[in-house]
Amino acid sequence: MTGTYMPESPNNTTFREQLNLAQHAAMEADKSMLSFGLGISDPKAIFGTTANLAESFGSHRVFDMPTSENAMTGIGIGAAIAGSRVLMTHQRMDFFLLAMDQLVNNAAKWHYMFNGQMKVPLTIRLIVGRGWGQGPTHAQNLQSWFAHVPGLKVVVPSKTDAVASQLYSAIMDDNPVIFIEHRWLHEQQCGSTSVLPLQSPHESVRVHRQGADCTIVANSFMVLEALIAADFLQHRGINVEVVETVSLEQSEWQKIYDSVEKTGRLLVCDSAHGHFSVASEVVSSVTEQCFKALTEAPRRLCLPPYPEPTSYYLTKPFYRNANDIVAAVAEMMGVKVAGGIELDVSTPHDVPGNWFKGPF
Amino acid sequence: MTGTYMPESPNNTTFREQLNLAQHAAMEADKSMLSFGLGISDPKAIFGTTANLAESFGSHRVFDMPTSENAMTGIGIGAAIAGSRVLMTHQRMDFFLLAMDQLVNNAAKWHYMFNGQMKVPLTIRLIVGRGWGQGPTHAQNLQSWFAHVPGLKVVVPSKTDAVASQLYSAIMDDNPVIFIEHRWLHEQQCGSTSVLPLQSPHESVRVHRQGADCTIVANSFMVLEALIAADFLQHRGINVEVVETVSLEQSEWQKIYDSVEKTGRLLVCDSAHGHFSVASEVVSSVTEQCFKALTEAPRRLCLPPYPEPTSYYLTKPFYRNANDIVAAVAEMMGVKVAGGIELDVSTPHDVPGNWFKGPF
Amino acid sequence: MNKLLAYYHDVLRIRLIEEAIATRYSDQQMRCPTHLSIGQEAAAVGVSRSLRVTDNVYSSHRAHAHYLAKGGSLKALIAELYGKQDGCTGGRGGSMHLTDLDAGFIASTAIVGNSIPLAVGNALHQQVQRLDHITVTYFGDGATEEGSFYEAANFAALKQLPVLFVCENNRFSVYSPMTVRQPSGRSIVELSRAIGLRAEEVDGNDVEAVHKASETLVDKVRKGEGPALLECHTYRHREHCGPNFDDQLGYRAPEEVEQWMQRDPVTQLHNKLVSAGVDESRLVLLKQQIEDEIYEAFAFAKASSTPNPDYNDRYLYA
Amino acid sequence: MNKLLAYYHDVLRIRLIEEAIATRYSDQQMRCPTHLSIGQEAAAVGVSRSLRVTDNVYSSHRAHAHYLAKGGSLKALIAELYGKQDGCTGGRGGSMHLTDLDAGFIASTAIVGNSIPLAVGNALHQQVQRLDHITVTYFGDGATEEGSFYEAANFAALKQLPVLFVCENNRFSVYSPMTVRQPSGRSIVELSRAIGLRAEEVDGNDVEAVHKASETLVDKVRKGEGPALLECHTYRHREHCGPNFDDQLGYRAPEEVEQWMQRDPVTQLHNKLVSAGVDESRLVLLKQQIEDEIYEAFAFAKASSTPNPDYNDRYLYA
Ligand SMILES: Cc1ncc(C[n+]2csc(CCOP(=O)(O)OP(=O)(O)O)c2C)c(N)n1
Ligand SMILES: Cc1ncc(C[n+]2csc(CCOP(=O)(O)OP(=O)(O)O)c2C)c(N)n1
Ligand SMILES: [Mg+2]
Ligand SMILES: [Mg+2]
Repeated sequence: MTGTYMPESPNNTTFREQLNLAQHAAMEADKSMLSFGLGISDPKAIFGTTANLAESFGSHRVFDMPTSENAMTGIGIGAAIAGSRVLMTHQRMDFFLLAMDQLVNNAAKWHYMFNGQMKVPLTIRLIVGRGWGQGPTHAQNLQSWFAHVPGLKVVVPSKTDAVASQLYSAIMDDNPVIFIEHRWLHEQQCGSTSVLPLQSPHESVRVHRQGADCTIVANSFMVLEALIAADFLQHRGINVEVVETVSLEQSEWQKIYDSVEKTGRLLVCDSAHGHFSVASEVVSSVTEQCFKALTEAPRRLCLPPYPEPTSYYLTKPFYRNANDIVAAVAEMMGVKVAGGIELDVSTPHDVPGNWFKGPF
Repeated sequence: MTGTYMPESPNNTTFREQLNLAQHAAMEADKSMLSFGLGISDPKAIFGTTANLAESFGSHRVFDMPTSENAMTGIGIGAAIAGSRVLMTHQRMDFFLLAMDQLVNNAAKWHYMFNGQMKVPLTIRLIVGRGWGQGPTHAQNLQSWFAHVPGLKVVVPSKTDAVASQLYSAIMDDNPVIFIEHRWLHEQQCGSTSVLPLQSPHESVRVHRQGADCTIVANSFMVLEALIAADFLQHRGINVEVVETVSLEQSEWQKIYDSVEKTGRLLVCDSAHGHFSVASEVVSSVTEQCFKALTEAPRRLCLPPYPEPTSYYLTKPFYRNANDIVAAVAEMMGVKVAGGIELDVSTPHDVPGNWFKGPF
Repeated sequence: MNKLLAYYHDVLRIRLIEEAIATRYSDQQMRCPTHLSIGQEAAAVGVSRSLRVTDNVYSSHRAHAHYLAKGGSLKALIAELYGKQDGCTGGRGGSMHLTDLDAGFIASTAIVGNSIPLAVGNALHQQVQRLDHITVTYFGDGATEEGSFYEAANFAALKQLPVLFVCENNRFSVYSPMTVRQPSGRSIVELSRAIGLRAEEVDGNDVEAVHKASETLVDKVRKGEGPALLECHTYRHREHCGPNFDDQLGYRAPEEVEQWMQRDPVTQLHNKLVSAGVDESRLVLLKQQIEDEIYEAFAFAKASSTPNPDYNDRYLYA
Repeated sequence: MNKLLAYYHDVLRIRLIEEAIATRYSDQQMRCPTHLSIGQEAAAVGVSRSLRVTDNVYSSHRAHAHYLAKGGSLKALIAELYGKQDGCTGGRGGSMHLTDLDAGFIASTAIVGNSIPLAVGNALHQQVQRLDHITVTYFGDGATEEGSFYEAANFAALKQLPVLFVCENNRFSVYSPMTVRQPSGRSIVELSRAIGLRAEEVDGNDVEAVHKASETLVDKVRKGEGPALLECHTYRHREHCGPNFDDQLGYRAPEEVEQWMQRDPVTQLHNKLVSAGVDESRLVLLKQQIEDEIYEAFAFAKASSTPNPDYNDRYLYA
């Protein structure tokens, strides 16, 4: 592969590098593939995730675009229908609101309404912002919108070991796939796990941690918070099962139901607003499927029902973190858990790490 | 009031007439009010609902518009911020997908992100199509999208007696309100109930019928189906409570919880797709609030997870009707209900009544 | 003369098909919103005669003429209107979602303006793959008010894509005249030029003029000289959606209607042929042949089996 | 001379404010995406000098200059960047969502192109209510690629609304040059004329020229002669978002940068004043006064109390 980030040891790799690698591999594997988006080939290369793609594959296949989100989405769909494999990238999901007509009225329905005669191999990367004053219009995660529309697939990565294979399989999927990336994950190291091969079969649900006391269902950045909470709880004798919804497709959630059948308790950690949401669907699907097994009312930990304010001082209580998860689990278990997780006080609450210096 | 439909006896009035009446009254009451939409002043007057408005109030206040849904929504928002009260109308919700950026990034957040200094008194009427080949892109109801966005109010009328007061209070509300009208309701007679005064206080939840055996939560056209089913079930000794969610705002749903506390059973009839939906929210809110009271797993009766096909032959099983409700309730009660409701076989399944001759 | 006859055949064929649909629509067996092309046939015929089978077409809600002129199957169209298994989408899409891939007619869509970007994307594929094919996108005057037209045209001009935009300006969007939608003095052609398209306008009821103008533009588009737009001035005879005449509603000036009716493309061609000395009997025969074809198509559609709703969940995903 | 001095004061004031923000940004206490107007001050000043307090302004993500030139409170701006209670939105909106209703600066928004329709709606209200006020909407060259610009301009022209579109063409959208976004030969002015706007272009770094051009247009707009557009050719000196210079990244030709730096509005005015014989000491004094004002504003912002997140759910609904 040309021009790809290739870390010396796979464990040293980051989420961002893995995203880049998947794109290089896909462009290489399918010569019909096109990739475009605002700033995709500029010096910042979408937080580094699209680095070297234009250089490696040429500006006829990888290109920047006018600020025309609606038509450009239609153009991506039209090219995909014609036989190109298409990847589009948006620096923020919020900008993509301009393109809902193309996405919902065309992409999602095309294969269906033309009776299977055409298909739309299109993947759309949408990046969700958070903190550093992203504010009301640069931090939205409308994942439940996409999940509600028949004909769209929604994939929400969270871990560096799987993200390359998840993006690769999204791109190679012959259906429109919405790929929702949280900005705070980009520098996440792979850690001790090894990277999954690009062509690994797609797992809709990943069970990251086994436990008999409570099922925590999470996605995106909340998976990381859930794993921290799980660690802490384990040292207090509470074993939670951490289950990730990689695909927002409730017919593929059997592993969640299996888990709740075992634990009898459900806590859903959604990275979006909680009302009329993905969390609502998890709670209702589980309630329908596992009613007898549930020993407690399921709970949701989600964003409050107002927009992200911009100010540092106002965002403090906006996002749920590992301590909130610990508290919720303790309440559900009817136990007191002493102390709290010592958060890294050297990092302000509105940045993912000290590497982040703003402004975007 | 000038030029309004004024039925001789209020009981003779239709949903359409009541919508028209509310608009005349609002235009009269607030001289700053503007109203626009494609075809609003054309000979068909949005299925008659906007008849005589332009004639009565002038083309500077009531006007047709270019086919520019996105900017026109922004223009409505801008006029509302400036001090006009604004009503927009779209013949199909599907067309309004072009305007999600304006709705979500501007209208919904304006009052919040400018810290209460401005407000957006804007109501958007969205008509949901069904049958007669409306098909994949003329029959969508994305009500859960709007309900998921903080800052929007969503009002879904179903009955002729209340619709005028519901539209009137939506218009007079100083917040953006999405008003979702089902096309099949337009010719609904008021029947024996009397019309509520225009200025009646808004009821978020209406309990149409009391019953101790099962709570049916429905909105829009499904309220009518639920009432037919309830009648039938009563004659079989099963008493269901029919509760309507007029507002899609779960913090205002106490009456639903009260009902389920009494009945222990919940059937949700959603007029949209069931996954990641309003039905999901009803089920999860009820499960969280009434966990102990629930004796059975709640159920959802919704549209299947694929688009409405166009053909008469294909839509037959697409919509849920009163018989489906009867069957679901019977199953939840663990009883057999003999026979079925005799549907009016003189009316084809894809039209609301024989008055409907197509094509739109 | 042969050329005139060929035009006449194509235009008349679409006219007779649309009239047959109109006549039978009130039987209530074609249960979907249907936008007839009656009065606007010349644009479709003129443009299509400049195209190859391998060229691709996208269209809007009013697509019958474009579909037929490009060679779309008549039987599959009629069966589609009847919601039958043999319809071009098996009954899923109806009149507003036509397709015939063999004929190069990719698709029509029901949302105003939203197939224009698809067509431009199709042309992008053609350019990147260095195909010798071009794309045509048909739409109405109303569609030029959508940002999707503007954004798509900008990108087509930026990349010099092989796409021909064909705007059938029939003066109306449903019942709404230009005066409530576009500023006075608006020229769609000048606007398109300012966006960066090569643009021409033509009498859209004169099939020969349309053919000539589109041939010139198609030639340049195919040579890689960039995208172009052809505005065809025309008029619809009947109501916006549905089978009837609706001038009793008074939304169009009777003189305007009258004037356009005199410019009816079928009548014009008929008169030209007669003036050129073609025997009436030849025209009658030609009409009879078309009517036979139409009769067969309706018979086919009615005999076609009804699609099975048990398979409604098929093809949600590829 | 007094006029020149007044221009100089306004332009320099914005420059010094923006530079002060840039200097302090790395303290990491202004924690929000911030798009500086450095290099583009003349457009805001020239246009604002043609406006009345009762006229209204909308702007985009790069709004500081427009807000300040219209008379927006400096203290409220700086406090907003610090996320404080006394910020113009109490910390909710940050740099990209400014407002000062007393000054007639209605709002800026963060989504490219999406405040343009709002401004047109504001003008619709002004027209229907027969107010003697006009609306200005500022946006960049990139925003003209959005359908929202096109659709809004069409409606403004259709209704002859009292709105002035001001496009600051700084050649870039983030790092993207015109060549990847708009066809070669594109003229925003000609495009706007084809849409139906009265349109002019001007050297956006020449505050006098901007003032003159905008005065003429504003006059016509106010008289009800319809909407207009003014394109101001200009350049941003620093990175798209954030406080730094970024020309080391190589996305702009050094000669181009150099050339534009020589046309810096502040330097130009300074040189003009010196040539006109204004005493340097007078200019130093003027600068000192501005710096005092800025010092105070920062002191005010830092001293302002922090907003209370317990009230985060306020003002969700009116
Ligand atoms: C986005 C959108 N808005 C509105 C409609 C309703 N509608 C269907 S056809 C039509 C008229 C469009 O006019 P034009 O583009 O001139 O085409 P014509 O019908 O005249 O051929 C309208 C407004 C729609 N289908 N989609
Ligand atoms: C709809 C949308 N797309 C993309 C962005 C990201 N973005 C922010 S500013 C900007 C550049 C816009 O360029 P221009 O309009 O010329 O303004 P300038 O920054 O040059 O002043 C972009 C692409 C956005 N905020 N909104
Ligand atoms: Mg038209
Ligand atoms: Mg710019």
